[in-house]
Amino acid sequence: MSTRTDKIDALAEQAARTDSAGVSVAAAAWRRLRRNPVFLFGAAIVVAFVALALLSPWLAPYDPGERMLGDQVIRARDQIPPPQEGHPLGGDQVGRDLLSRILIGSQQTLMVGVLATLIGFTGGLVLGTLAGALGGWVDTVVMRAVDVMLSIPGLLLAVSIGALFSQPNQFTVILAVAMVQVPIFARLLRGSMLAQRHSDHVLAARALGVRQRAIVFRHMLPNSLGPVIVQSTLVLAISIIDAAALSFLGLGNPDDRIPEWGAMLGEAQKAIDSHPHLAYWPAACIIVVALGFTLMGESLREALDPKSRR
Amino acid sequence: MALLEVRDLSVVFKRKGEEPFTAVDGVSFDVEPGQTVGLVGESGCGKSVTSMAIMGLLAKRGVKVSGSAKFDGTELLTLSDKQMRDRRGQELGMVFQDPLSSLNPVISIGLQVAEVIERHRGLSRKEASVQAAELLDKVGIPDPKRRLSEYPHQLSGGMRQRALIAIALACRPRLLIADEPTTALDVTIQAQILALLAELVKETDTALIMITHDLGVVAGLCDEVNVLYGGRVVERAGRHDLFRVPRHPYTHGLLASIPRLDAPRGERLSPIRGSVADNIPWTQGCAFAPRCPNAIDTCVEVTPAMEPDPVVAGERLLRCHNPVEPADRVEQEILT
Amino acid sequence: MLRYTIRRLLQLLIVVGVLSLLLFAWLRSLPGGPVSALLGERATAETRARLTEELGLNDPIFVQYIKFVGRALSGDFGVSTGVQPGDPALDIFLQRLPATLELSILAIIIAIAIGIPLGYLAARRRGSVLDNLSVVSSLIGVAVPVFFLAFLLKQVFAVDLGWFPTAGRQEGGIDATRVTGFFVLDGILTQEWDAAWDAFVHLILPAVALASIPFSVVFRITRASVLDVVDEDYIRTAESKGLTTPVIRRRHVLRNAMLPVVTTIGLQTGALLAGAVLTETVFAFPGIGQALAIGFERRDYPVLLLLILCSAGVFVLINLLVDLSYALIDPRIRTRGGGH
Amino acid sequence: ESERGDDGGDAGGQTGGTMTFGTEGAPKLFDPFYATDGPTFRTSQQIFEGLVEFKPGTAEAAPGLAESWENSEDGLTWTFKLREGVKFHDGTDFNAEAACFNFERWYNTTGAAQSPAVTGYWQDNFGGFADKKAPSLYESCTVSDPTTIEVKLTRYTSKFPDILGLPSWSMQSPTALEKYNANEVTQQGDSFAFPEYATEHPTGTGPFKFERYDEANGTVELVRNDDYWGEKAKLDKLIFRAIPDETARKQALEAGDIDGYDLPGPADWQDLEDQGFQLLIRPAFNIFYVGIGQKNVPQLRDLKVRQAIAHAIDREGLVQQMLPEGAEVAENFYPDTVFGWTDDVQSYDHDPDKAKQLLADAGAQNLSVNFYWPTEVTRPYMPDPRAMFGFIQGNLEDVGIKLNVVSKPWNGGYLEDVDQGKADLFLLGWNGDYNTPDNFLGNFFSDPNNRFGTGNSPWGATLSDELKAADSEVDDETRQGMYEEINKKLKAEYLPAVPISHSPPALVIAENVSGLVASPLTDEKFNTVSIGS
Amino acid sequence: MKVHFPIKRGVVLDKTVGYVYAVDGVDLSIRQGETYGLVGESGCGKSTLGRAMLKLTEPTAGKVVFDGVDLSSMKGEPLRTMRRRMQMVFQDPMSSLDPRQSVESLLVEGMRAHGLDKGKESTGRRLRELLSAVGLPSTSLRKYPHEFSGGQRQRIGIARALSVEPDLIVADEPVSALDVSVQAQVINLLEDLQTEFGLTYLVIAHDLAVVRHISDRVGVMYLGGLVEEANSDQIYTEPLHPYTKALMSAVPVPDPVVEDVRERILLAGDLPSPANPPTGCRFHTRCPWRQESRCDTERPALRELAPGHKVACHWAEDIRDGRIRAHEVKPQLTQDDWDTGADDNSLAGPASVTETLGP
Ligand SMILES: Nc1ncnc2c1ncn2[C@@H]1O[C@H](COP(=O)(O)OP(=O)(O)OP(=O)(O)O)[C@@H](O)[C@H]1O
Ligand SMILES: Nc1ncnc2c1ncn2[C@@H]1O[C@H](COP(=O)(O)OP(=O)(O)OP(=O)(O)O)[C@@H](O)[C@H]1O
Ligand SMILES: [Mg+2]
Ligand SMILES: [Mg+2]
Repeated sequence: MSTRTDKIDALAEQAARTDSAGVSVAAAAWRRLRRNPVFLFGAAIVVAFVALALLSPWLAPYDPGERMLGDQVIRARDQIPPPQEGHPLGGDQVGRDLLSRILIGSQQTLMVGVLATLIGFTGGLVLGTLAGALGGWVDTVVMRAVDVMLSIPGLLLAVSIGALFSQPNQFTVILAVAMVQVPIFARLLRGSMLAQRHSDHVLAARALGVRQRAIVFRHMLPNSLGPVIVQSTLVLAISIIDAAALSFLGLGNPDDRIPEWGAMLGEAQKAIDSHPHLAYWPAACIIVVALGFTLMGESLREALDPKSRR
Repeated sequence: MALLEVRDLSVVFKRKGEEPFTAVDGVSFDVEPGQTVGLVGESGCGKSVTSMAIMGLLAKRGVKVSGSAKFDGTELLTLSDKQMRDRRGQELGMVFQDPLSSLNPVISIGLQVAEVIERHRGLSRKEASVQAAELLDKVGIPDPKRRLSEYPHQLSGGMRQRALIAIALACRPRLLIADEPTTALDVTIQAQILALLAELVKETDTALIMITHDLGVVAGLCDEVNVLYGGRVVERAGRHDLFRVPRHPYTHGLLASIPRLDAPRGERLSPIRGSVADNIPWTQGCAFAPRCPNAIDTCVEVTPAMEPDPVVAGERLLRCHNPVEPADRVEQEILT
Repeated sequence: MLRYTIRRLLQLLIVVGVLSLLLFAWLRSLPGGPVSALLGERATAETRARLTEELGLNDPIFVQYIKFVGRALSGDFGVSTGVQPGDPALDIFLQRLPATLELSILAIIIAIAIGIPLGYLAARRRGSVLDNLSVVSSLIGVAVPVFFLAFLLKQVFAVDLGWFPTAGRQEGGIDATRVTGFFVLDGILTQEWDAAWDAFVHLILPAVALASIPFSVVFRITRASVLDVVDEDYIRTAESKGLTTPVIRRRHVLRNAMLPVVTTIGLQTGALLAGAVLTETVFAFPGIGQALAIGFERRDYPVLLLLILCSAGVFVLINLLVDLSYALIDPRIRTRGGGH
Repeated sequence: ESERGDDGGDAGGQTGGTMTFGTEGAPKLFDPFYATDGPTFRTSQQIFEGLVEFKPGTAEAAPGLAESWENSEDGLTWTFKLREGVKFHDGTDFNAEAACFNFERWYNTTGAAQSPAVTGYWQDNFGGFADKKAPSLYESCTVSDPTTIEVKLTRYTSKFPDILGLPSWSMQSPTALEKYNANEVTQQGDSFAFPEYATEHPTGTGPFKFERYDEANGTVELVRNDDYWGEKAKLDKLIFRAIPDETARKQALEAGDIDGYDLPGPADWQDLEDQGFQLLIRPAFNIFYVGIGQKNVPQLRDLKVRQAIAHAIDREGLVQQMLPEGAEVAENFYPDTVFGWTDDVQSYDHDPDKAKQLLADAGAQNLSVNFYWPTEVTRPYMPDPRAMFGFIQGNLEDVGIKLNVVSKPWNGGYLEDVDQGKADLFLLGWNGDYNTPDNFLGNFFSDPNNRFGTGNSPWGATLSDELKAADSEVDDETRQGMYEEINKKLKAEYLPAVPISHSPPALVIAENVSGLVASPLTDEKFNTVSIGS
Repeated sequence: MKVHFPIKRGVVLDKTVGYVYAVDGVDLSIRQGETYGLVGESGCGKSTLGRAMLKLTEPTAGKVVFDGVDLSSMKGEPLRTMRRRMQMVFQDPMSSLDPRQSVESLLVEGMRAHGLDKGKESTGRRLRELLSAVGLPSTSLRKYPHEFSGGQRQRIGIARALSVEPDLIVADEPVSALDVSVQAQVINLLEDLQTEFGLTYLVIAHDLAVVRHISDRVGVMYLGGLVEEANSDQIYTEPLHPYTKALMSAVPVPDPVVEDVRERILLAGDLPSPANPPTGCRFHTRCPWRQESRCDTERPALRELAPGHKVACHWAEDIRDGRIRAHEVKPQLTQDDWDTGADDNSLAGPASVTETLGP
């Protein structure tokens, strides 16, 4: 338990140290990032993906939930609609237009990623701020709870949470994936906050007689967000992959009229040898998007790492 | 012939996508056997880079070293990596500023001292350990046998610095470079270390390059002092000459900035205005010009050369168009 | 050290205790559960009610928990209702633990065997093609969903090429003697070489799939920490001693760089033990992960409860071991003595 | 079409060899009396035999360990003539003594084993136990002579003696039962622990003997019983290997790791055949229906509304697109091989307009109901719940019914909610155990307090009575009439659910396997199976 | 005044098993308008004392009376209001300025907290005044700390302290992080401001020369305790405590003539751990004048030897009058673990959090 938590703490502290150089660090980091091909590549993927998700309702030729090619489906013969006029990728197992599903699927995937990250982030923010700002027994209680959560390996926790909703749906998936991130965010934030709490500039504000609330929200919190934001980028990728894993285990959103890549992949694996393209498309999308966020997050982290700045 | 002859040493850092940065710019000086030469200057003036260039410790990539550094007649800058390794630790020793980070945290002190003996004197590990214990004893580490098996974090700051000195002196190098060896230490400890260094150097007739920003340290230790500013030596003189009659406005300014323990109180300090950030590039004149009280028009037009000081006697080199009149200082001295 | 260990073990107990209460309450508050699992679609409202009463599921949760703890303390964690119906949950755990251990250990070995040398090389040649390629491939390793990778591996190497078996731990036809539950080890101990080989071959594909994430983590940590260490002051000191490059690399760079790698390896092992859910499912590998997956699907609460608890426990325990071993290899901690 | 099977199908087959068969799970235990799960029955079918067996490939009762039987006039006393010279695997003789020992064992069950979770089949088929807390169908078993027994029942039921063909009523060795404490079932926490007999020493008379169960590897090994009284098994060894994931089963077969597996997904059928595997399609002996719960939404008690639902569903399309080859649209609540089936029932064509009209007539244009469908499950009658649900959902929405979709895991609330009448519409079905109408209809409707909430309609009780009466009717012809009548009324007047389809489950085996006869009851015996090289 | 930091350790619940005696029984008073200088080696408790005086660290025992008001029992809002009158300047000019705040908001913050910003205009005027007082251009307001040099940052820090018009400023090593040339600028500035605003200073530094230069009175600390206090001339001309003597002799003077003739008192060994301070006189382990009796058993109190000159040494008079001679001291081993605790994190961190958490 402590190794993992220690690591998070170390990272938080490291980042807090970085942040004392503040804006200049961010500016310098940005200058370096702008020229970093890895970051640019990741960012390009992410931008393209977000654009796709936003524009997909106009890009997608058909309603992704409508079984318009249903008559061409014969499950018994494993027949699905082949690529044809107007349906360049053909249909899926029950005759819905695959292209439309892939395109619209980006929305759900983006939503899963963004919402899960937001929830994780917010949860972590609240807990971490409470613990970091108030200290004392609040800190102890919150951190004990966080430690208990951290003592369950991430995916297992997500799967457990996902499996234990009596009625799984899109939101429970998001929640399951997000919950795993809450303790990490909380710990990360609290670590930075704690480092901030003893930092000179916070001490200076206290000496000035600035009110506690203002110190927390004006000084400690903004300066602690760096590592949390980097983490968010990585969490985006993780949530997308985790959500796919949940779908694969059958714990995803059961309503498949609204397409989601993870669920599509999970579903398509059953017929991977006869219709591999059903799996390859969503798999490729997930991999590319996750890679995009990961590349971006990793280069962001590296850019903000004081050690890499020599 | 001097033991070490540094001529026109320049170090340029060139990073991809960034402007090349000249950290050391045509530095020359000599070190005789048994002599202690000081390099002083404020943070960032290129002291450490100079020493690292001499030791061949700068990274190969992104760094351009030019000029010459002859050690006992051998050009160090063009030696192969292998040849340089044979000299480092053997003939050239170095002590670094931060004694904690300069010692490997997971290797025992004993091994860290012994490995250099092992490497250069071809002794077995056992023999080297015996030698190491002796060395530790010599640099004043109590109970040296026990310390051999301890790790850096178990020693206090002063002890660590002593261990580093032991490592540097293990093979009785002919030249020792000490890069701010006492900056991280408290005054009382600093005094111990400086005394130790002086004693060891004297005992072994080792030449010492003392790098520091503390003029006080230089005053007590060095035979000759080089004052660096912005990567160039701006003034060189024997220590007595330098402190008695500082000629370069920068040297003069530094001395005037320091509150002296032995001076009467109440006197205002006269600091140099501005800060190092206000430099202009050497190519456009004198880098110190913007901060210089003596600056004249030529200072921002013509780059001053390092020339023997025409006014004051003694072996002094100066890089200034309009040096401080010696009288000023002397007068001051008389007045007080 | 001892005090520290005891303290951590106590913490472990507390974690497990709290977790068991939370899990228990949660599992019990869910619909379905043992009754549905036991009766299936034959159930009627009446048999359902009868069984609920018989199983004591109408008691207040707290009472049920106390009973559970009482039984658990005597080693009885209930009987599986879905994974291996009728088997005591504890047996299922003990039976499957070796399988998962075997698999995780091989996966970690693979990850280490590739990750560390490659990480070291990449760091040495920072910025080279090799470096960039391996960094990007390690990131891809994280981005590819494990189950998909497992699937592809299986499809290509087992189904299409037929080089490896597709599923399970051992062919049914092999008459292997079970000693420790580690099939490969058993085969070696009993000198049933065919059984050992067969079990080993079964491990390869799942282990490779499972190794993808630990590999990329180990690789990147190795690379990062070698890069860090190379820039440390003490490396400069070592250089200034004129030590030869191999000595510097071995004694100074690697020894320090390995410290964080060791932690990582431990953490990854811990995560693998419980994180093999996906891979084990794809390869029908009868380990903890598969039991968890089936347990979730079939709402096998006793097994889920025990497995999640034990996984968390094992995870925490491994972390403790990592910490302790860390203390052994890092003199800064080892020689500090006393507590933290 | 491939030439599968034909060349491997020579009746003699060769002896020897090992066959590995993939199953979806490991058996829970090996004592069929306590079993409720498929993997256990599959194994016990090879080890055990009952007095009555089903004719291979059909659901018809046929002589098993009893060579013949007859019924008394009043239908209450059954006399079984037992096969001679049969021995259990442990050497114990099978005789009248042993047979009655088994009956008495079942009847005298006590303690934890009385739980519906343990002896659910007994309670479904025979009712209560010797302690008479609930009425029992069974009264006594007496040994008339070493090869004859007389079984007395408390009432007549059409199910008897077919039910004796169920694997649960297999004959087990009295010696072994006693030696290994077969009756010591205990409740442990939420579940039950079974005695040594059930986990390690199943002893029957069948063509295969239990060899071992490698729990760590999920494999059960059976070996040939060389002393079998009938046609001896051809295989030396039969291994059942648990591979829970369906795709993994398929890949294992493709890679040659196993020689066959049960219940390939319909979508894989074509692919498996194309790869040269033999696909054995069982006659469909099941029913899939869309249940209508009348408990909560009053409008659903209106026949017109239920009829509208029936008309809205495109059963033909569903069968065509979603179900395997050989699936049929269901007109009755059970397949046509079962007694009392009739095609003279009201049929509901796919007719959205009519459905809308009916809804309008009933004043239920804005009918809004919840619609339950199960996740994390496939059943032989419902190979892909998600797709099937999607199809029906589309149909119902097309006629303007507002659906509030509820999906729950099969064991995680779905069955519970459905049983408690929370679902207005739901997907469910039934796999037949034996060939009597009561096995289907009786299970569905004889208790008016059922998942359809028929008790909420006046005819609910009537239907219940009608079913009971039919079941107790001794005369076959009269009984047939009664069931036909019920079937007609069920469709025309009651319509408590919309029967959708009967879909055939399949088995797949490798090319070199022969002699396996697919059974509609999915209880294939492997003694006829041989494996080539 | 005492500040003891608990050392916590325990199996289940932490219990305090010892204390770091950071500040252990210090009495001092600062007169209005004077500059009091505090010197001592690193870790001797100077900062802790400074902070405790401002109640930024809770003292374990003792009290602080500021302008007749006892601060020790003060809490919450009254304390916050009181803070206006006592300010602090920190050692590291970078880390003591919030990097995300512009100079303007840094300066306004304190004024706002005490209701001193009355209207845009007056505040603006006040800000310009402040900047000119510390010698910064008024264009600085919109800039961020990182855009300034070290000396300028320190000026911002001083301006911030001044913004609430305090009476007392505690300056904790205000010039240690600066280059010598800049250091002098800041020292001059501090002096100018004192004259201009009639401030009272407590200046903490480890550089004896700086302290002596700036202060009216100097206190020398050793291992949590005050060992000598005198006005700054006395401390140079007549150091009474052996430690002060040694300290004085250790400070290098930038004059070769002086250096060559100076007699050095070299102390043996290092500063002992404040978690486990020596018994009796804290300095006895390194003291060249240590005597057989009293030194290691009895803790000397601060005694006034001459007017305004206090010293905590049993033998001060004897040493002064040469009755006791210095002798050689064998360095004692000091267990130095305590001050390396902070270096734990030098173990290389993870490449990212996610990585440590695995699949
Ligand atoms: N590896 C490097 N890459 C780029 N610039 C460097 C590098 N190393 C040093 N410099 C720059 O070279 C200049 C001289 O650095 P150097 O370390 O020699 O200063 P210094 O005089 O030793 O200062 P200090 O007293 O702070 O140690 C500085 O401006 C520094 O930023
Ligand atoms: N919050 C704390 N908890 C525990 N120990 C502390 C704490 N703050 C300071 N200390 C310890 O108290 C002692 C005195 O610390 P302090 O910072 O006051 O010294 P200092 O004289 O200011 O040193 P420096 O010159 O290095 O700033 C040190 O040993 C330090 O380790
Ligand atoms: Mg330097
Ligand atoms: Mg301090």
